[in-house]
Amino acid sequence: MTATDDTMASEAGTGAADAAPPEGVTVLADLRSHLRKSKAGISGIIICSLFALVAILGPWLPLIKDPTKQSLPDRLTPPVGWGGTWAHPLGTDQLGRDILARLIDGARISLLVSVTAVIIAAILGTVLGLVAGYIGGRIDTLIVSAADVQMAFPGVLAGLILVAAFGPSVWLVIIVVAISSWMVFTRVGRNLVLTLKTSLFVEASELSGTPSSRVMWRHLLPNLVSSLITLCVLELAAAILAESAFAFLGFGVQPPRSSWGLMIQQGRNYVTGDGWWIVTFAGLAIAIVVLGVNLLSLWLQSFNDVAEREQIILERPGA
Amino acid sequence: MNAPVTPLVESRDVSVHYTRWVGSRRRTVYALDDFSIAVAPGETVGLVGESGCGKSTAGRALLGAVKPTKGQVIFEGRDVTDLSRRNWRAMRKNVQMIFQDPYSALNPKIKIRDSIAEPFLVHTRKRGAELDAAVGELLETVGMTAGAADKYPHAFSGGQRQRIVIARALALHPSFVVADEATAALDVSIQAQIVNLLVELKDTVGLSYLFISHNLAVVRHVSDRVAIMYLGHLMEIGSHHDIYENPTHPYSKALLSAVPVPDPTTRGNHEPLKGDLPSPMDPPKGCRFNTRCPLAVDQCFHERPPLTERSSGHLVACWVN
Amino acid sequence: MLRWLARRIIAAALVVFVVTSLVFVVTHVFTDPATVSLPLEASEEHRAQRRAALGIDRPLGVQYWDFVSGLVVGDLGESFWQNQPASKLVLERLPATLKLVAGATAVTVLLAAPMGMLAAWWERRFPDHAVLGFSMASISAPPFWIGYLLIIVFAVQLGWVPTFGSRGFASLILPSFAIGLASAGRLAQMTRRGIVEELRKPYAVTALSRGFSRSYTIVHHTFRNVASGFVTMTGWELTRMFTGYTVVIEVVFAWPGVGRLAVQAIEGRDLILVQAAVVVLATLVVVTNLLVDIARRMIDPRVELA
Amino acid sequence: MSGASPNTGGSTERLLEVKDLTVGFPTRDGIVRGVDRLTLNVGSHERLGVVGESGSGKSVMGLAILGMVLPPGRIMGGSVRWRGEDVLDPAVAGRVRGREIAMIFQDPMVSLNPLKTVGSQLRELLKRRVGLQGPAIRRRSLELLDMVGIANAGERLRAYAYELSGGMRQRVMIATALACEPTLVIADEPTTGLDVTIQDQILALLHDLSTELGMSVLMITHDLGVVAQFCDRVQVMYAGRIVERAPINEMFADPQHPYSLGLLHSVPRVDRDDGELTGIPGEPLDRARFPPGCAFEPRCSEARGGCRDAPPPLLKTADRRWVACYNRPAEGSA
Repeated sequence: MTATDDTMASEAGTGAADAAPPEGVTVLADLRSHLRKSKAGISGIIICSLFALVAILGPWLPLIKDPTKQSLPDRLTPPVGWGGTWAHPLGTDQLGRDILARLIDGARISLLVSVTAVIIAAILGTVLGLVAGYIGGRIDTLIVSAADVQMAFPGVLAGLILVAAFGPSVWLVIIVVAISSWMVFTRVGRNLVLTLKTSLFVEASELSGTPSSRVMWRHLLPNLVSSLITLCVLELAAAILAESAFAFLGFGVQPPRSSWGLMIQQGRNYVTGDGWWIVTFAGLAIAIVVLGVNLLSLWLQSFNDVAEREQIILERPGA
Repeated sequence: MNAPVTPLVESRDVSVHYTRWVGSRRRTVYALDDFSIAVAPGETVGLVGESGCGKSTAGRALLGAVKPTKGQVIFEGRDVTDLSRRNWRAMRKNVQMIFQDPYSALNPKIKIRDSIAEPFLVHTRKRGAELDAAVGELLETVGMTAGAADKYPHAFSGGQRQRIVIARALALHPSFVVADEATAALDVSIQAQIVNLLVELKDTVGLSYLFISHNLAVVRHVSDRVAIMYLGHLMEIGSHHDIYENPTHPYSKALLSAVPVPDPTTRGNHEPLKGDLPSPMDPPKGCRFNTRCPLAVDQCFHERPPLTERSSGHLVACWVN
Repeated sequence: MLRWLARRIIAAALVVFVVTSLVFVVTHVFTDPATVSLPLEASEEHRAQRRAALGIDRPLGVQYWDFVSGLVVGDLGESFWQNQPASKLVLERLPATLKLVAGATAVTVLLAAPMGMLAAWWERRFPDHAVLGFSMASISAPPFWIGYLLIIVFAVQLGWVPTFGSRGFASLILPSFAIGLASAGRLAQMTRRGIVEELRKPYAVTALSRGFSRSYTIVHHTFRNVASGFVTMTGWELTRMFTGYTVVIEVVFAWPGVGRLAVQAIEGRDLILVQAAVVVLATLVVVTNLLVDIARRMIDPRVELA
Repeated sequence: MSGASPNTGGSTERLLEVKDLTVGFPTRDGIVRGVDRLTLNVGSHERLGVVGESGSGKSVMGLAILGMVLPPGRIMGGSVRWRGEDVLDPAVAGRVRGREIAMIFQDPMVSLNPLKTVGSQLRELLKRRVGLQGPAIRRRSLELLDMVGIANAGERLRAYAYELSGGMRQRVMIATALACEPTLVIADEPTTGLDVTIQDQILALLHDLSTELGMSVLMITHDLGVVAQFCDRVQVMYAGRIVERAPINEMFADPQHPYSLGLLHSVPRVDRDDGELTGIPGEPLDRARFPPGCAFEPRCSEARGGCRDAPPPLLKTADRRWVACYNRPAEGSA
């Protein structure tokens, strides 16, 4: 009898609310257990970490050649398996430069541009969305109109005019990608705030005389975080693609530095003949990294969906 | 009016009208009209009515959360209708609100401690251990353990959350609490616990309540006086006994007979009240109940009946009864 | 409805006005067409001469007034690279771009709608996973790369369609797919999600509980509710096409459209022509958004309330 | 509402027989049972009430009887028989759903298709499920709206759900349920969210219609008042299981399960001043953490050691009375 009571108690104890760790810990644990079951999530995380590692450690990786070193006798060497040698595992380009080395160099630009642009866009967009949604009134109208205008004037269009006016540069690409992405955060943030604003916990806080800044910072922002992180990942994929498109058009990083988009531009004259690997590998690099980011966001979304669904099943069974 | 000598909170002819966009048209919502009520210290006044009757608006107007279009709100003898924002913030210590939905009344992303401590942080200089002690004490007052402070709302059931919400409302020792459908979202077995807690706190902490509810049975259980509203108008107000044993307004009678009693031996033939509730954007002229009233006469369609005293403290707004 | 439409059109016109003014600020305040058109080492005298020729030595206010009044009558300035009115050059290229967008939209809708329905119908079964795989692949690959892959496979290896340029219907096929695949991938997922979500809604559960079959419920009950979202998303994809995809794909396929003109104009340092192309494309985006709003309202009577 | 008309039960035909029905929902903590070994019978011309609080599984039960469970849930066992036929067989379900058993849901605003007019929703039912043609459809639609007490029926046919008031929507919902002249109506919280006076109208309407048309009603509700005023017989659910089953008068006069007793002592009455509400101590169960024994044990004042080992079976204690409690001896065993 005592034995059964003890096992019962410990069983109840592990699951019962009293033993529940603080939410931050449970969310991480939940994420981990959810990740273990998701092939997409695991592949996404592996691809993204590899990409980040290669981009950050690139120049210090052993055996990596100088991405800018030309060698005309070696030009257009095919990759291993198509008649090439391990000296250039992925072959060389039209100037005899090692494609693998150039891909790794390109990863740096890709990571720099996309991450910087998304961080700028996320911070700017979230703050504007928070203010527009919570304060409302004329400020709201102003911010929403600005977002509407931006919607009609996004990405490449803004890029075209800025490049035409100021000439190509990496910083210009960062700015263009950031300004074509901030309003996504503003819109999502604002809509969430409009819903949250009607929550009773916000009204309760206001009724006890809490100042607006504290309401926004302590009550609204923490409730936006999980959606905004998912959105950041999604926008990261868009940013990588945008950077490659700009580089492809010749508006981004300039030679001799390399970028995946630029490699495609430079290799395009060889697609129909003896040099298909330049475009193929550069494009593959973009596609794999973007796929990794997309898989990550797919998994984050499904995690949020599951969490939400179970919240409904478990918390408010009558609802 | 048999209002107590010095009411704690009083509203005098408070009206709240606001405009709302319906499609591309601007419509005025007549949420509350000429609403006068007084709550004495230590008293519980029940405010009952169906959806759109303005009972929540009335509660919020008494708390200063909604600015009256017209009329005055008086707190402890002082006119607080036109207080500036800053002065209202000071007032917040004295008046508090308990909400209907305990699930949305607590921020899911912050700990119980921080939810309850917020009023202290905003209004007092309590910090550190002193603050923790105050939070623990509040939790114990509402029947929770002080250990609850370290958890997030998701660890608690609806009833426990409502206790936490009550603890937060009590933080700064308010004298007047508006309970807006405070038990409506709870299961009956939990509702009873919370009702008992509220009744108990009234004596131990010394509170006055405006108890807003659509549930006439719960109101009967907790209130000293009861007011019945319909479409923004006060229809009848009186003591507990006046309203439940001697309802006079035809609407009060209909409302009371419509409540299903949990006792099959009380089944009888009553005729349900006909018709739908009109929209508060387009209320009927005269008595607002005239579209559904079985006794309505010509006068009811033209002139609004004033609240008149039928016996001591029992006021009814009806031309016929 | 008419009042709403009028309000909506005025708002759209305002957006066009603000966007073009922003463009003006970039092209005339931060820099000017003369500076851009000349090499850095050009002499000051040469610059002044060019400024006078282009009329940018006048006060900014006057230039802005010229710009705005020009806009109203469709005058977007003179391209000195081609020595022709910029608006004429852009309008000549517009049909090619519109043709491309139409082709891409056809690819998008014809692929996305059936794939989305298939995936929803076989929720969590093989077709659902297959459609998800297609979507992930198509939205991850850069469209210009897809363009080259299509060229390598279908033009070079198989020789089914021409490689570059715009020669009849056949040459439209590859660029349309290069643009449309990614849009189709996104739209298919959205359609699937929409249908699956609608099927869980109480009204769909009610329909099922009345004995209607799953297929009948999908087609007759959820369709219109999903359609509104479908139209919105298609509109979104159209704007993406106008503001990005066409530019890149026109370069890949040497397609004589507005986007390629803009890129060529940048290479030719012709700021006026770039400005004209951007203004026209931005206007197309605004018009697309307007049409989407009108379509949504016709599908869903509740939009009025929102 | 007319006076109590307790059905004798024994002499009526058994329409619906549910046996050991179990519905599971997969969650991260394993499979959670929303409904656990549910047994229920509805006879002809009977009004059966199922009463329970949130989380009792009463709404899951309503859909599961029609063989429907919202994903990711699924029916894990048991049987549902309608006049002897297996409703969990999709072929039978397709025939029975809507035509023999119709459901009414809690929130008519979202249970009616927002983009179809009232008329078109009635029309598709009458055409596809009843087989009416041409002008007969409109005639019958008007008749149905008239039956549920909607004035200006012709005009209302052109209205969308969002253009109607709450009470009106629920009347339309009832009209669509009646379209195929079902033998049983399952009403899942049909008056929750409606105002008291409107609830009164809807209950009276359902009562009158069931009498006139000879329909049985399965009323799923959390409101003991609704059960007391409407039903002939009642089953009390707690945490997915039936804990007590009794004719209406017996249940309210002499509840036997400690939970039923506690429930009755929790509800204040509007018609008289009652003493203190005792309530039920503790909190309802988190569905993820069902104990192996009686689910009510943690809140029960009569609990003994044995209550924790296995769930008590639902046993007959007297004529037409069934209780699932170890402390209530079964008939004949005492």
